[in-house]
Amino acid sequence: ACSGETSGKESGDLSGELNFYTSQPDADAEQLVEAYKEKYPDVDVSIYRSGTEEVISKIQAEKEAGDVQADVLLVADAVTFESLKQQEMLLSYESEEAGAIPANFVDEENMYFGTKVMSTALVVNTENVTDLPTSWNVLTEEAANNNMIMPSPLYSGAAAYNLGVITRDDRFGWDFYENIEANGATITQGNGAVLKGVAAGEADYGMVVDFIVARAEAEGSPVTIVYPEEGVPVITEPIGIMKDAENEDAAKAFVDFVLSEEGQQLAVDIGYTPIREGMDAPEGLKTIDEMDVIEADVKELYKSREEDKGRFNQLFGE
Amino acid sequence: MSVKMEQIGKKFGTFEALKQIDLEVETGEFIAILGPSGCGKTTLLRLLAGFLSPTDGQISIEEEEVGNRKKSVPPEKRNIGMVFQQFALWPHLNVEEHIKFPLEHHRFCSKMSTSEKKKRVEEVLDIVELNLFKKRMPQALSGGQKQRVALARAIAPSPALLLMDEPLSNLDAELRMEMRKEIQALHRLTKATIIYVTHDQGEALAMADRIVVMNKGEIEQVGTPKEIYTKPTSTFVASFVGKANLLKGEWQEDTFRPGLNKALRFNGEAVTKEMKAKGLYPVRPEQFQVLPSDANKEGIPAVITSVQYQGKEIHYTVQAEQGEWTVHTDMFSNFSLGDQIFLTLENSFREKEAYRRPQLVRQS
Amino acid sequence: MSVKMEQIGKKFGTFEALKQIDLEVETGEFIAILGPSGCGKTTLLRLLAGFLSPTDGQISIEEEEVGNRKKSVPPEKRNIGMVFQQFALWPHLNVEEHIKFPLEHHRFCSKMSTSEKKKRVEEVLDIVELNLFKKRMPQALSGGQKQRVALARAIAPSPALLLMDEPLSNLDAELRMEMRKEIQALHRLTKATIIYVTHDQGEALAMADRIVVMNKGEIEQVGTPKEIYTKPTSTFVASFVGKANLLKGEWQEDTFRPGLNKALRFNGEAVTKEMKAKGLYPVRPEQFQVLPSDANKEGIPAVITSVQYQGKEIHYTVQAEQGEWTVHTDMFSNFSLGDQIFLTLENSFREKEAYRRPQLVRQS
Amino acid sequence: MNTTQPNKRIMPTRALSSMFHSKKLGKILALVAILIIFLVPIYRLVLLSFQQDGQLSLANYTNLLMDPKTWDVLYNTVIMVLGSTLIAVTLGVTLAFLVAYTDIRAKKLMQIFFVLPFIIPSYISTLAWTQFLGANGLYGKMVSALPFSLEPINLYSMAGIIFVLGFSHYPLVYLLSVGVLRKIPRELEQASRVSGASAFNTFKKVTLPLALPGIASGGFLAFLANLDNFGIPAFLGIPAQISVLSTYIYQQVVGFGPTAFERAATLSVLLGVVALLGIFIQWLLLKKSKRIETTVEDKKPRFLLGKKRIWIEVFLWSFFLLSSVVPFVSMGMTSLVSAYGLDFTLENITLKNYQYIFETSAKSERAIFNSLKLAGITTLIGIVLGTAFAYYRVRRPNKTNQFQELAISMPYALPGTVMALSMIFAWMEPIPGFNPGIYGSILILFIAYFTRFFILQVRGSITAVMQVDITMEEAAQVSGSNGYSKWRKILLPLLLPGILSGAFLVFLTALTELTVSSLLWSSNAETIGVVIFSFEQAGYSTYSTAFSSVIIGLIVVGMLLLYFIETYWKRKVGKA
Ligand SMILES: Nc1ncnc2c1ncn2[C@@H]1O[C@H](COP(=O)(O)OP(=O)(O)OP(=O)(O)O)[C@@H](O)[C@H]1O
Ligand SMILES: Nc1ncnc2c1ncn2[C@@H]1O[C@H](COP(=O)(O)OP(=O)(O)OP(=O)(O)O)[C@@H](O)[C@H]1O
Ligand SMILES: [Fe+3]
Ligand SMILES: [Mg+2]
Ligand SMILES: [Mg+2]
Repeated sequence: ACSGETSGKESGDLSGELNFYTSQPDADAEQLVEAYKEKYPDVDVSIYRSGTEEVISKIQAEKEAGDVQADVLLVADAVTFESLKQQEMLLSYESEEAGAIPANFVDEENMYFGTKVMSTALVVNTENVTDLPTSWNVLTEEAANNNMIMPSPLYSGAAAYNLGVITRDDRFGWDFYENIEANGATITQGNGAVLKGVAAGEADYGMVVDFIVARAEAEGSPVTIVYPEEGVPVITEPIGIMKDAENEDAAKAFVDFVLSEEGQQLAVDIGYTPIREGMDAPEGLKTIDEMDVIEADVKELYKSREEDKGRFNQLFGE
Repeated sequence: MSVKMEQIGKKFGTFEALKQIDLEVETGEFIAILGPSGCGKTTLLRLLAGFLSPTDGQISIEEEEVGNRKKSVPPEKRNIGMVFQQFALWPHLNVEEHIKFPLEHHRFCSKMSTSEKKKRVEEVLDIVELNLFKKRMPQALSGGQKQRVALARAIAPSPALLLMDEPLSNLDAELRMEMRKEIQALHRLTKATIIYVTHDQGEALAMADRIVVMNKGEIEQVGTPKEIYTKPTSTFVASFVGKANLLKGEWQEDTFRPGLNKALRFNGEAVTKEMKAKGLYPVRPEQFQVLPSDANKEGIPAVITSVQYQGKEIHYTVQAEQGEWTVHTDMFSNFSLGDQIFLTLENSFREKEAYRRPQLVRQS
Repeated sequence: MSVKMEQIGKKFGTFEALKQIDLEVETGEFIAILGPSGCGKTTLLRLLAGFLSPTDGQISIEEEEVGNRKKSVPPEKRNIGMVFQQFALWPHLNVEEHIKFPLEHHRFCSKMSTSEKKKRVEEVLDIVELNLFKKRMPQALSGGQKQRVALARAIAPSPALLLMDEPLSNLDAELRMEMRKEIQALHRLTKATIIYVTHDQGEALAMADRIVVMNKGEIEQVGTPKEIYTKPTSTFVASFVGKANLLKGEWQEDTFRPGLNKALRFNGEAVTKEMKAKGLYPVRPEQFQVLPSDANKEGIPAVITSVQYQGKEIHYTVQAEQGEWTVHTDMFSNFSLGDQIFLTLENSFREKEAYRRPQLVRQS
Repeated sequence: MNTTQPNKRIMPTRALSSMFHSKKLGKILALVAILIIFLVPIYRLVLLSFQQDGQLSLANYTNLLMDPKTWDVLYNTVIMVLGSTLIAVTLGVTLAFLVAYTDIRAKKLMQIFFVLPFIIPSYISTLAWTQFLGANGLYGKMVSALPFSLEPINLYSMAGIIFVLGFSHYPLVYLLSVGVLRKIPRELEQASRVSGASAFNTFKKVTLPLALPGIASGGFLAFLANLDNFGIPAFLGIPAQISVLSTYIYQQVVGFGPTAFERAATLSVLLGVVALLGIFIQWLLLKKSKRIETTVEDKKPRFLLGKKRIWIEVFLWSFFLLSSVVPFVSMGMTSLVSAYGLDFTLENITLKNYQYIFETSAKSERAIFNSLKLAGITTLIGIVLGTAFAYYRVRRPNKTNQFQELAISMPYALPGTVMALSMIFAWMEPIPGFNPGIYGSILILFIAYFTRFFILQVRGSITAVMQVDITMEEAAQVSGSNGYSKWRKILLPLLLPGILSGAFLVFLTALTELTVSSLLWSSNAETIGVVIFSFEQAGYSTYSTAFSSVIIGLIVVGMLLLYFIETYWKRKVGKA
């Protein structure tokens, strides 16, 4: 945070600059910042928005160059945050609002907090598939033979998270991926491409983050989301404060705001499942309580991510 | 290879570069095209080569129509060689490669083995005296050397029709003389038809079987060198090729009475009827006799306006009442700018004698 | 503008294009540089213009050093004009614009108003006879027209030093004569120093105050046209400029006994001591008398190997035992290829008479 | 004489020597500037590749080079780059030849279609191609109509990557060659024809070697573009599990762990080595190329195709249909449906995507404005500096400027992501401990664009300068002109077509740049690329295609406008 004067030490009205780095879609990030600024009009928030991978690379490069510019960070998954935590780049902050968030979505050392729930589920082309599947296993069956798309863990952090979680679940393990591979899965770079592929009818099944499907479906795309009965891996778009944040107070206020009921309602309005307990999910999506969440230990996921990717690469490599 | 041009016209936009050109060239003939700058010589060659299409008329080679308004047989199918006025050397090939190129591609050039090609290249390099330069690139050659490469490239494949556009203009007199001989030897040897553009009438007179004199896009006269030189049918040819001064006056049969000194009489048996019809008497610069003003002899009065030393001769430009004339004398005359002189001819007054008797040996 | 070259050498890689050139040119002089193709004429001009730096020696203009191994005053600061051998016309400017360019930029050209410039352009267009072509682009000009544009561009700003590299090589004889006169007039008028490269010794003899004869990168002789023509100090100059045939034989004071016919005697009062020292007697082509073999007269035996009709003369090449010679006779001689002939000189046998007496008027 | 006037002699010498010094100073300054702008980012990258745990070490290299995967990737990369460059050069030269030399019609109009593949974002053209060739695509339908069966073409393969890359980058070759071809003096070709060479042999032996400056430059740029391209090998290579350097580097960058960056840096250095290969090939070719007599562009056809003309035209327009129109139309169609994947039927067609872009998003306008500004300034500065450098490089070739050219090429060869990260390394604290605020403002984008695209201008200008014979300048100099007037009246008019094609490339690439901007943009400084990228990432394909359509539509309209203005102007001037 190079941005000079931090005048707002007093808890009342905050001011100064705040650098917010995020991988949220543009419009979402803008709404969030607008709402925040209504409360703290003197804080000048700049948004940097890009893919999770790009955001993290940028922060890493900034670190390499000697001065991390980001104050608050909000990106896709916990494992990413875990890596920053391991590199001692995060600030611990005991937010009052964190109490209302399920404990498994809050870091033990209060370095990052989940902000919403985004599950990865099945997407199905409704023009070609009438008989909606119920299980992940459809991907290993005849129906999906050479007829499914999934994002590559090598390129997408969220996909890598899913890979880690699913392979650590006894019901799936690496067998599941081996079967998918044998069944002729197509790998794409990211979630967007999966949705496009299924919507365009290039394949009928896909593995994809839920909210973009709900959105497309609402607009009329011939797709729908299916939550398999075994449960779904969930990423939480955590938020955290960078260690060298120059405008700590404004950053903390920002985190509080995101986790507050007001902030969560905003997420719902945009179309996400809120993480705060006791709130409703938007149309077409399940709430966190309704979902069976497939989980794994974040620390372990972090440690073995490169290994997982390597194994995946070998499996799917020629 | 015989060539025939019928009623050829060529326009660039509205500019008529060639008008109604009729010309037949026999197989093996050596034709020189002579004419002032911009008269259409290059354009004519380019039509023959097939780079341009005529806007009127047709061109046949060996009785076969190769070019008219609509169609044009491409150059490589015409069995020709060409020396370009501006050389057109390839900047990426060295001297040797320039000569080898047509040997490899010319489709009428009998298939040669590699060693034959090599031999031919050496031969041609010898002819143009560039052996020492065979690995040089064009950029590293002098103007004359470039021109010789252009010449070498054209003659290497011994084409049946050789088009040459001022191929010796950048050479010194010595080398030019040698190249002339080489071209003549080549002509004798290969029986190629040669069409040779030059601005140098010495070259044309010396080398050609026939000369085509052009002016402003039209053919003025076609004939053997002797015909062109001694029997010009137009004032243009008389003055351009023979460098003749055209004296105005009156003809009485074979006797001419110059307008500027009616007392004089010139014998004019050898003068063409076209000249007589125009009341002109052509006098070549070296035919004048120059008398100093104090010589008290009769002649046409004139004033020296320019003196050019030429070694064995001195060239004067003189201003007479009828215009500017050129007079050549031997090196021992000694007039200066502004001198008043009188001009006569050797044969004046001697009406009964022949205009000039053939002499076996010159007594200069 | 005075120019001085001291011990100039120029190498291209290992090739020595110029060697130890020493030359002083006075303000207002007209110097012609004459020499065979590839002898270094263009290289010399390019050094003077400042496009090349000498590898040895130095060049001064007006006593000020402008070029040596290390430094080179750029061309635009040298107050020069130049006609390039290959024209170097700008393809995007028309004829008029070519001439206007130096008027606008030449820094030694006195500032002109727009109307003055216009007038000057018209003037120069008149000189080179291109008025009708002033809006033409270079691509649409004939070779000779291009060359005249190059000439016009160089002379337009009346530079103090005018470098011309074969400026008339692409012109016909008529036009060439006119341009010569124009250049001479310009020289008289502007008092510019002119260095004029040519391969045509007629041009050099006619126009220059002094001629520099070069050969293989070296200066062979410097002198007035008369000196060069009549008193060559080297065999090269004798044969290159005077076209002299060099007969080998023995000298006894002023009398020469040719090696091929020891019975003959030639008068040699006018022959330079350098020639005498070498045992040579220079005979210009027109000095020979040609006798047919049946004439039963004494002479040097030779065989005709080439005949070139030249209008007023016929040029023969003959093979004598000592080599090839050139012989010019008037148009009435009538020898053919392969004829056996005998050569003598007018002044042979007449040892007591002067070599040749000046005559006022030539009686050809 | 030499010693009598000491004053007169010393004065100019002194003036000269001081000029000599100031020239030297200028040279040093230029060298330093290039060091800073082009080399510092790369220097940081190289440094990083030699670091492990903050220590200098070769470990990254030994590890990488011992990993067979690296060799796989290198192998793939070389195959991909060579193959696609070959296609790009073949296509580019063929089309340039047809346009420059034959009498096909509507050449001006074609120009627009020539550049489309280059400016349509690669994710769109890739998609269009896959759809076209896919099972339900037009190709499939056409093929099934044939009496015999034809294998459907699988684009998700090395061949597919090569094909799409080649088809996307041939405009680079086309643009840099077409002017060069036109400037080859006709007589040089005629000389070959009278020497008996057929039209084809003439092309091979005379035209091609003489067009080398353009072809080598264009080929070289296509080479680099193929090398650094991420979108196409990602889209087509990921499903086929083909990694090439650009995608593999990305994998490393997004990987975790302390060595991720270092590995990425090391791979980038390897990629730099591959780029060097291209540079050397280019130098070799250019060394062979020779300067020709200077002419202006000769637009009159040299080959009359006669009866074949109509067939060649049919072929050409079908080609445009495939390479330009199909992607463009497919993009347009996507942008018009209300939701992605819906059939393009009347009830699904809507303008709401466009409406969204123009009404709800002030950003779009801002982005267009920003991109125009960035691209415009980059282009202008590029024209001046690029042409100056090109002149110096061609007229006075030496080791220094050879090295400078190499440095200038590198940023274009690196994948956008790496390049952007290097820019952060270099510009956040250009002097350690001092952050001038360049990074974080729009300035960084400008510097990044300049750094990355400068080579496009340099190559365009070098190509142009190589076509101007030195005697053109000499003639100007003896006419008393040097410096400003020589440039304005002689050099610039002769160089203009070449300079403009370089500038055109810089402008278009900068206008639609995506990867670098997506890492370096800052609040309120979003560019066209950033907006497209974020729509795309959020799954709003309909918006992103609508926005892309608007941009490309604007470019096409701009070009059409230029075309009409030019014809109008010509007609007017022609009459006058
Ligand atoms: N760049 C160069 N590299 C190597 N040799 C060169 C170069 N330029 C000229 N030469 C050589 O230097 C010599 C002199 O060349 P120059 O052009 O001065 O000749 P020139 O006297 O003008 O001849 P010409 O009458 O044929 O134009 C020639 O032999 C030529 O081949
Ligand atoms: N492309 C063109 N467009 C317009 N006019 C042209 C074109 N080419 C040549 N001309 C004109 O046609 C006429 C004949 O040109 P050509 O080149 O045939 O002359 P030339 O007889 O070869 O003259 P030179 O002896 O000067 O080379 C000239 O007046 C020239 O200006
Ligand atoms: Fe992501
Ligand atoms: Mg001509
Ligand atoms: Mg020369």
